[in-house]
Amino acid sequence: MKEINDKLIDDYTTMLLIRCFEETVDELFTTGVVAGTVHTCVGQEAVAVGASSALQKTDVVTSNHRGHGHFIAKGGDIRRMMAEMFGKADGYSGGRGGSQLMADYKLGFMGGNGIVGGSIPLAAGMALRFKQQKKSNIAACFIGDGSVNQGTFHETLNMAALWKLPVLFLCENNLYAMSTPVAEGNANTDFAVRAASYGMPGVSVDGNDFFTVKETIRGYAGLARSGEGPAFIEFKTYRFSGHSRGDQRLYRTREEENTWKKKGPLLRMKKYLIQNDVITEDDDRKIKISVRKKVQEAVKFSKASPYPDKETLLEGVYA
Amino acid sequence: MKEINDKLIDDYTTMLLIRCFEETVDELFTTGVVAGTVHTCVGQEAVAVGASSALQKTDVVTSNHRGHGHFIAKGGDIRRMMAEMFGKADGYSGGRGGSQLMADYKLGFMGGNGIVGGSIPLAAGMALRFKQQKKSNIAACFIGDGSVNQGTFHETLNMAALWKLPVLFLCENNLYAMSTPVAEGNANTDFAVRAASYGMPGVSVDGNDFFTVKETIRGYAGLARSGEGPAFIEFKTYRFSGHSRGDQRLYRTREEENTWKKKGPLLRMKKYLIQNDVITEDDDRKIKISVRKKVQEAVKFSKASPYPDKETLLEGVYA
Amino acid sequence: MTMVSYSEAIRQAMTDCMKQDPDVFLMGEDIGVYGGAFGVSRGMLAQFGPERVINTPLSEGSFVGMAIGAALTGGRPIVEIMFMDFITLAVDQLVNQAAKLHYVYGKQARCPLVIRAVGGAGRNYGPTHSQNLEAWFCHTPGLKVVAPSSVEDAYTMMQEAIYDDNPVIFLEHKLLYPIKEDCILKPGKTKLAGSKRLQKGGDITIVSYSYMTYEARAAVQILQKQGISVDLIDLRTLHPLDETIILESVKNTGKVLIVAEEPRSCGISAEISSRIFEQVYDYIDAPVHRLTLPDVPISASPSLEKAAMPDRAAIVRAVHELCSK
Amino acid sequence: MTMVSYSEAIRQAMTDCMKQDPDVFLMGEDIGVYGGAFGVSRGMLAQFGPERVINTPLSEGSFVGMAIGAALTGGRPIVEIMFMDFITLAVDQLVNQAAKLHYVYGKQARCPLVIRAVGGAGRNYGPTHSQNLEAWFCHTPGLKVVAPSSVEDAYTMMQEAIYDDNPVIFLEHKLLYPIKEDCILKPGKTKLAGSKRLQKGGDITIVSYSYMTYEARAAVQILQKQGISVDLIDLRTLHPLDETIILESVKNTGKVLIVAEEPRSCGISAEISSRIFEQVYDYIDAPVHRLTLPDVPISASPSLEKAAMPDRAAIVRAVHELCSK
Ligand SMILES: Cc1ncc(C[n+]2csc(CCOP(=O)(O)OP(=O)(O)O)c2C)c(N)n1
Ligand SMILES: Cc1ncc(C[n+]2csc(CCOP(=O)(O)OP(=O)(O)O)c2C)c(N)n1
Ligand SMILES: [Mg+2]
Ligand SMILES: [Mg+2]
Repeated sequence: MKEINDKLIDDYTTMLLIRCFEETVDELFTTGVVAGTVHTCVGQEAVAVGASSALQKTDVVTSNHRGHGHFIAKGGDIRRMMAEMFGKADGYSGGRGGSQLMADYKLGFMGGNGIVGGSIPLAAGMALRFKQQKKSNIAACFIGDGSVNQGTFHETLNMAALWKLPVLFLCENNLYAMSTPVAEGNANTDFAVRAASYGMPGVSVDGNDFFTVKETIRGYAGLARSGEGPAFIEFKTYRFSGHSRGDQRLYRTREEENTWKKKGPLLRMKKYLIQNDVITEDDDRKIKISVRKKVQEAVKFSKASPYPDKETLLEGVYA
Repeated sequence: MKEINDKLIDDYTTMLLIRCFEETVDELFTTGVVAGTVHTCVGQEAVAVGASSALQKTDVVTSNHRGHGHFIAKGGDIRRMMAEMFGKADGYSGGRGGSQLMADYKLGFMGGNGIVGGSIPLAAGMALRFKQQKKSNIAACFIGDGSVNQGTFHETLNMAALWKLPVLFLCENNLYAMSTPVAEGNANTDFAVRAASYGMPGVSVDGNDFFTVKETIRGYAGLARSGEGPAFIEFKTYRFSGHSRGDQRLYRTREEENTWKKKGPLLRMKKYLIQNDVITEDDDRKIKISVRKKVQEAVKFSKASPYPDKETLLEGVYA
Repeated sequence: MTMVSYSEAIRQAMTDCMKQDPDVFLMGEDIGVYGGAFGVSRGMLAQFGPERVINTPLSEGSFVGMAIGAALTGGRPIVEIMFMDFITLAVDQLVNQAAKLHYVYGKQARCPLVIRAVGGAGRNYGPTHSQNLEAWFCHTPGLKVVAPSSVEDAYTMMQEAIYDDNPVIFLEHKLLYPIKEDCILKPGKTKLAGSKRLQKGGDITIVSYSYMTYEARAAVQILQKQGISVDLIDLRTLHPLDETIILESVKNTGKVLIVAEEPRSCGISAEISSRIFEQVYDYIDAPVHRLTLPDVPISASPSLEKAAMPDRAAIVRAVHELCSK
Repeated sequence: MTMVSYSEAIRQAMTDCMKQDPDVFLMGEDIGVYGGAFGVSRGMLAQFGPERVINTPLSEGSFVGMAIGAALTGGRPIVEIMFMDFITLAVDQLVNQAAKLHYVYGKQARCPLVIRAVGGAGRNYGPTHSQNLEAWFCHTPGLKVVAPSSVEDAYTMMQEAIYDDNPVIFLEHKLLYPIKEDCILKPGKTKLAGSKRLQKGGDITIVSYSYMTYEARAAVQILQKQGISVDLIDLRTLHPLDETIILESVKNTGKVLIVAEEPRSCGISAEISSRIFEQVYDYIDAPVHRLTLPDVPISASPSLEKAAMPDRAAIVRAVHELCSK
């Protein structure tokens, strides 16, 4: 029991860490402390953490442009992540990749991606490799609702199903691809049906409920691990923030946002934990403070880190 | 009645013309009279002619690498087609395109294509234009079973359905993509299911029966014409020849080929016409002779035609 | 006269053409309510409606292909590629369809298509949101590639591109969007013209395009004060390339600096250099100098991005070096 | 010694590596029972089974991407692109993923991938089955591009490409496949080397690659009989390009002919010409001459295809012209 509760608190803490990290990042970009652009995942924390909680350490994860949450959930060091936002030498990519292009191969976080749909075949290729090596690891591929319209989605899902690859396609449907509502980009908005057309299981679940996310993934991960092949899981969720820096959110109403905020994953998780006596309000406050401190430290670390030396510009183009 | 019968004889004649054209082309390439490579559609004539018979003159057709039948059915001049095989100046493309890249824009035959899946968005774009102009024409897009695995298939079908474009995707499933059996390339070989995933009607029919082809297309063409949007139709058929020149057909058995030859579209059409007293055996012989003569004339014409002048090499890169 | 920005000029050109010609329409991701990632088509959905301002799903390969299909049947689509980096997904349709169909179908097909590709670094967007890939399309017979560097050209050349009967890659640079000029924009159907001399000078020729021309203009001012007189040529049409004016200039100055924001190897700068080498070799006083991006991905970090990008200071330095030879 | 063909040499290299290293595997369309459109992998399915000779659906964009994913996790995939013309569909994965990931992920990622791209005209396959598109990839930092011109090199360089830790575009030419040489193929892990002097000579330098080197070798024989001695350099590694040996040669001969089967503008020939211009300008006696395809799609017709392609006769003519300057 204690173990289970500790794990729950851990996961809740990670969700809070993601939230705090993202809100801080948002502010840093909005106020111009950091240049460039960024996509934050505020509101979608249950998917990232539910997934990491369901998966094993040796499984690999690929991500997209909105990947900070996936990375933190996989164990990413937020100091090096934050430093990467700042374009600093201590960043995960030494300032080369920026917000969208960070990875930690040792952790099995195989990287964010700047190309929508770009990581889909990559994840399947990793799964192919696991299969060739007869390993029981799986690959988890985070994608957004917009990416299901890329050719790679179609091509890869077919091959993944055909060859029964151990890969899960985890689709965060936050109702919009940038400014485009799902119904404006898809003739059929029931994505799970697409999976069927490739002969793989497809299911759609509440992505704001940590437990639903975790249990659903755990189930399909087990199947994939034991050679039953891939699955497609849609998580209904919502991003609270704009698409990226500078988005005025003209394509949706404030009312809609508020409705979703009330259904937010953190509120729900907290409610559960308190109702089930896993934590108290005071614990919650303490966790939030500790999380904030960590993020502030990461900012401090990043500010102190130097910019990458111009002399290194040409280093690392080739292995 | 006479009119209906005449039309049937016309269509049967066109099927025979395609058969004879293709067999002749095959021989010319195999014996080295003509260089390069070619894809013939022997065995698939019912789809091409059934479609043209169901569509209207002002509808447009896009084709693929195996497109001679589609072109002839749309009214293509076999002399200029044959001359194009020979790479001659009188060919449809003046020798520039070759077997895969011929078009006759006046006839609404918008061209063959060397890229599998390449014509799918083109056809939808033509349909988009019809829709913008509020015309009642439709676009028919001939594709093979192999092309359904291209990203363009997925992307375009979604957009076509989303915008209710007047386009029909006519998929000739001849069981193989080059050497790859359908089940080796597709996790789910029931292609019509894919259409459903885009929210468009999908159906699978016998592609060797002229009447089935024609009636099915006529139905969906009517819907598309009246604003009901696109449809996907799969025609089960078989190519009697190899994929292209030099194919030894190691991937399938002679028995399988023979079974399909017995179910061939010409035999079936002929049987129907004779049983229903539309033609006699003697008529059939006569038609075949006349068709052969036409093709021989086309060969003669092509042999006499000069090669394109080298001085014209740079002409026509830009409009 | 009014102050107009580069992005407004493009919007104005598209708007003017759309008002005049029902065949012209827009396609692209988030070009509707959002007005495009850089706001270039802002307001156009309200003005022209969803049949002519077509907000597409994330399907670059196919919506470019659909635009080609529409163009082949008489439409004049303008497609926005949000970041030029994503044009990678549409290369097949552009190279194997749009570029070739006129030639390979024996001149029957016409493909009047404009691809608005948003290129360029300088805004810390990182390796996959900062590239200039225009050289690929200059290496593709049948495509035209143009790149306006001024507000006025942005307007005029967009009109010209729309009315050209060929597929045109229209390169826009992020850093040019906010730049304003005092100018009057006049609708009219002129033809895509070639390179243009922006400033006459006798000491050295500078050839550049897009945002690099903007930097070059600034460098020319600095150099002028230092007593160096530059013949500045803005390429504008990158392909097919008419080198006449460049060769003339080089004959006169004997020295050339080519400035191009693109990976160095096999780029536009190499093509220009080679043509000079081949044709006016005898007039050259010093080897042609190319100022380009190094062969390296563009970093998100400001320090590395800046280190990679040529700018006015680098241009001034290069000119000094060349002139001391 | 035995007579081995170019395609057999490639098959042998792949087979030898696959026997030795379980990480090496093949992917591609119809590479199984059919053995690939040109029979290069014939028999390999039977030898290695479907787990290592993976016959793919028609999904170039994604099976290349999957190969990249497998490479990032330690595999060494060799992917056949049946005709290089279809690589257009995989450009995004090659350029935005494979080429960049090592650099942008701060050197954590390795992508040991070989893309076997079948290029070249000469067999009347028409505009979309005859292209050479390698210059695009030379314009892409992070990719390597190699092109063997001989049977021995085909074998050695394929091995080197397989064991290189970077994505390598391995250009094969249709017309080279049947060519046989008397040679012994020895397995071994050498590193991808740069250009190679095939013949020493003093009158003129010829630089070429792939099938054009084959033509150049024939031309050199003809020229030799006419008393013209050629320094013939086979590029082999097109990118990253090490021009050292070319520059040395040019310093000695003062004259250069570059022969490349690729559209002229912004190609490899332009890059080489520019580098010569920049670095050994003082040693040059006559402008560099580029013999390339014109900027035009390749026709199916034998007459037009032949008119477009450089060949030994054109090389001889060009050399005569240069030597008379
Ligand atoms: C190929 C490609 N096209 C366009 C973009 C620009 N872009 C980045 S994210 C995005 C929307 C993606 O939507 P979705 O997949 O739903 O993810 P979300 O942003 O909602 O998390 C767009 C259009 C891109 N990065 N890559
Ligand atoms: C993008 C692309 N990949 C591969 C090829 C080579 N190729 C030409 S036809 C073909 C098989 C196509 O199969 P299918 O669509 O079933 O048509 P079929 O040949 O059976 O009529 C292949 C692999 C091509 N032309 N284009
Ligand atoms: Mg979304
Ligand atoms: Mg087929």
